[in-house]
Amino acid sequence: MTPAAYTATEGGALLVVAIVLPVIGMLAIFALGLRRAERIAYLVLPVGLLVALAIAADVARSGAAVTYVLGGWQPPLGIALRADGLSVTLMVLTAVVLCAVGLVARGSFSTPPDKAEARSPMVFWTLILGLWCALNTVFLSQDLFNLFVALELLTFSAVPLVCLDGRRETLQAALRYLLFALIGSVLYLMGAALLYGAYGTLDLAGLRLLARNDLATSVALGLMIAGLMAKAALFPLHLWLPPAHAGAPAAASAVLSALVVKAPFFIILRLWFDVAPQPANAMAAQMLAWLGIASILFCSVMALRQARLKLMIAYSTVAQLGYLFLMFPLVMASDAPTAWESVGWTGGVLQLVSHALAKASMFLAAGLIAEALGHDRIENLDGAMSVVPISVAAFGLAGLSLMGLPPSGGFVAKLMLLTAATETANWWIAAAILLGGILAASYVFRVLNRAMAAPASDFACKASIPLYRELTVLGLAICAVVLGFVPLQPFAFLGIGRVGLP
Amino acid sequence: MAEFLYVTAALLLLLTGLGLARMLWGPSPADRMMAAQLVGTGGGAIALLIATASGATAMIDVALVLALLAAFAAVALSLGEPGTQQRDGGANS
Amino acid sequence: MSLLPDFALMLLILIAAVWTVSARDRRDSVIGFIVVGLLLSLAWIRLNSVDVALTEAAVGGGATGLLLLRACARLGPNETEGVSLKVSLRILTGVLCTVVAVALATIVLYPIEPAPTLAPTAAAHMGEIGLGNPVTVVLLAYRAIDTLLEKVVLVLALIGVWALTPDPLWGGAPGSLRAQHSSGPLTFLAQVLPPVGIVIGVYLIWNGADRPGGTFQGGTVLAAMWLLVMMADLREPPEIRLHTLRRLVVLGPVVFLVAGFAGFWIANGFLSYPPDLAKPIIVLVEAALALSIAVILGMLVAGPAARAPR
Amino acid sequence: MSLMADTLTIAAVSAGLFFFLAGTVGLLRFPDTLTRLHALTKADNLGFGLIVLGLLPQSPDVASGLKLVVVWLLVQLAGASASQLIAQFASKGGPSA
Amino acid sequence: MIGSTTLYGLCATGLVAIGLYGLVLHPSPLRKVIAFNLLGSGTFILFGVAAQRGAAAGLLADPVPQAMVITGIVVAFAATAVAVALLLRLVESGGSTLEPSAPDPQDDRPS
Repeated sequence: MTPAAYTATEGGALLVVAIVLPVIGMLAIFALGLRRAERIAYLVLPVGLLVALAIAADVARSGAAVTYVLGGWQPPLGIALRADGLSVTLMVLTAVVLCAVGLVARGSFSTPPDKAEARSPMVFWTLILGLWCALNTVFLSQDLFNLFVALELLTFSAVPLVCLDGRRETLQAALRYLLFALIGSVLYLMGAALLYGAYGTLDLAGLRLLARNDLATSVALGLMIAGLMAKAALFPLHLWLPPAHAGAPAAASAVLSALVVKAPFFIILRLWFDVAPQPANAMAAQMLAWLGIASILFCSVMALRQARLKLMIAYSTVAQLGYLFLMFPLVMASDAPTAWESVGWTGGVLQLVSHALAKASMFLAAGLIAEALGHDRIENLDGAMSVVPISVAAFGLAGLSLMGLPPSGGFVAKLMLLTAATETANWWIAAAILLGGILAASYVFRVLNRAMAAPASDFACKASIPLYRELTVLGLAICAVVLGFVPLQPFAFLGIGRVGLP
Repeated sequence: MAEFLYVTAALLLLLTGLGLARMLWGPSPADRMMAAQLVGTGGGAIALLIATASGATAMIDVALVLALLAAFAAVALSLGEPGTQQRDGGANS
Repeated sequence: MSLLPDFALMLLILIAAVWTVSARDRRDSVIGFIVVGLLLSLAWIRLNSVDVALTEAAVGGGATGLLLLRACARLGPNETEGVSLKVSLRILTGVLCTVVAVALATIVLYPIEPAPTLAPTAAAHMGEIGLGNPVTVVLLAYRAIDTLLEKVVLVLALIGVWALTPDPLWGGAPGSLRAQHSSGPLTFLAQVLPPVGIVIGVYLIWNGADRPGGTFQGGTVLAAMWLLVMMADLREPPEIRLHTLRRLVVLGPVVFLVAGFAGFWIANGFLSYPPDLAKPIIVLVEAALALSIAVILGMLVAGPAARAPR
Repeated sequence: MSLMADTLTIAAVSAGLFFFLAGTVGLLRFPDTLTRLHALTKADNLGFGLIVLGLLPQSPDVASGLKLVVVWLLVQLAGASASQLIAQFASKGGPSA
Repeated sequence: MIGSTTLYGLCATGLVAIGLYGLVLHPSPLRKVIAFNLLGSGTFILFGVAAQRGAAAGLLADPVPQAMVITGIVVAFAATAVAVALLLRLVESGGSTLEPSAPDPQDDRPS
């Protein structure tokens, strides 16, 4: 019953680089106490993007997963890294979003020239790099305990970003975020302990071969998924997210909303499709979908009622995350030969990617608007269009994705999910997708209406925004739109490495 | 001999357990800390007994660490104020 | 052998745990938690996991207790904090906890036979490393990436704590740890204990290669000694901008990374060691890690900067 | 030789156990904090010392025996310091309710 | 017949239940952090039980879960340190550390 061995592939060492490179940058910033912390970050960011692209190219060229066995110790004793089509997609997405955020953050997190080292730049750049290491590890690692360590890396990098400004409300939000994240981690770890007790391995491929449909496995997976739900802010465990994501500086919010909450969801995908004994429990799938529906409807309505732009966007994040959880029953009921050839799976992944791009762009745009106007009250956004037109445009383009209007990645994603829902006669899910789109349109247009209005007579611009920052934000939004031109069918690329594990 | 040492360890554990009643009764933090102190020393002794009984000398190291850090809780307790509603805000100003 | 001692230990742990959660005063709760930690280190001995017992004794009995008691001292002692009173919520939570407990208990009571294990595989490859302590081999060879990333977690936690420094104080020293009233016994203890403690810490690190012990246990002991000296006011916590401090913090991870990358040239890949050099490399990495752990743990307990840099 | 060592062990360890018993009883029965503290530390340290004394003949090698003695010394030191610190702590706030 | 390992498994179960209860219900963050540590200890003991059951090949317990527990303890300590620093800073900034919805009339504000 020993699972097949992993064989390290040609370019496997690049996977190590993808994980370790950000760590090196982080340690360098921390140890050197340089005059300008951001310089090291600007060195690491493009190199990291190139590494991600190189791995993606390798996967695309060979049509197979890239694998590396750390230290040469075969799992389950050792740990393997493995990049399949899905993980490289997310790695490239991460690198792109982080590079864009890095560019935009230059305005807010540069070390003042008169100081050797300042708090917020040093903390911001080290933690962003820490996050990157955590995300790449989440996408690559094949070991459940290693994934736990990665999740902790993610938590420890993300929480201090929330309270970077040190205000009382953000401290409170950070503390609450930390507590939710810790509950999530410990539930996840408990599940891992049960799985180890039952199978003597925490290697994903090994578990896939061994998994039985018994109590221990169900409880373990249930605990792990529940813990990850708390980290991914699925209703009703979403309470921590809006204050945390709204309180963080815009650049950090963009990363938190676009990437950080996706990591636990990615692990749920791994558990559900790669570990759980198939066919998975239909009732659990329905429950996840119902919680997703509740997220979509409840938090969209909450988003409509917010007075602050950033809080509105944060609630919209919870709503959009809800769509991701719709895919479980859709994939199960589909008659495609494998999960990753079904429309629902592709739609879900596409929703993940397009939301990441759109939401990053939206938060960054909101940050620039707030910087220019000096506040982010939706009621008083009049005149934003005249000051930061490009940012408002980016906000609108990103909004297309959230609403699911063409042309946008969100449109294609939601259309695929909708198709899958009607094909499998999940009418409630179809209705929720449509209703969610209408609600999203209402909250996006509410902002755009105010922003396009003529400025009041006493209107004053607080700060001028350099063009490159606005263009970066627009670039992200355009990426989200361009995703709308992909063909409406399952992509072979996302299935690479998923057939015939490992 | 091993049997005797195991039985002693078990009895010592029971005594330590009885001492826990002081942690529950209190009434002052000092009283509760004494119970913790007893668990520390008693636990060290139990570790030594089991180590000798089972021949696993590595367990002596556990007793070593327990003994080394036995006073820590008491030291940390003395950082605070005993009973009154006071705040140690001055420590960092 | 009779189960009575184990049963008694289990009962004591659970009683102390219930007290920890139900105590009205938060300091009483912390004392309860320290007791749980001490009892747990005995439980780990009974589970034949001496390495873990050492860790639990050093962390549960020492570091965490100190951290929490210091927090109590700074929060003010006498606030009554009962469990939240909403009855419906309590019942709901109670039901949830019971369901989880029943499920776990069922799994524990009906284990898989024979129990799956990696012990034979782990033992089979020990010769390739040349170390005698299987746990150290797992931590620094088989699953070295976990350990490496865990050290990164510690560095990030330190950054996270420092991030809470108010802006004008950035670069300064953490608040003093000393007790409000200086006391003779404390000063005496802080003069006598650290030399012994340092020897024991180094012994644990060194010993960890072949027998139970290791970097984290040794590093924690070293940190505890440093904290004791700071509490007795014999030393002030260092300023967080100091380059020496920063370099000590990253020393462990950097040495680990260098050893890892060296594996590309001298062995077959990242974090792999050539058999004849494995032991010296691992001992070197352990020494560096322990030093970093000691510094990081001490600074984590000391907290964010509270004084402007001089 | 072995018989003598075993006899010593049994005697000393039993005596140690007795002092632990006395300490626990004192901790539970004595009326106020300081007397309880006194009873506990004195009995504890004696008890610990006797147990170590009893275990010494059983230790397999010199190193382990040496470690036993070090443990005993550390417990002495910790006990003395901790009891003084707790006493100071208890008297600082007066007899607390 | 229940073995001693099973007893510790039950002990872990108890710790998990107690810790979870405190973590969900306590309004004060410090108490939540303490409860989190109990919950964590219970989880670690579950690993310890798996390790003890996996004793083989001359090893008294499976070393892999032991190593995981040591890593877990380090991480839990780091989490505790960050949480404590966060809540001390919150109190110093004059905020209540209690959950806003908590019915508890008192808060951590110094008098």
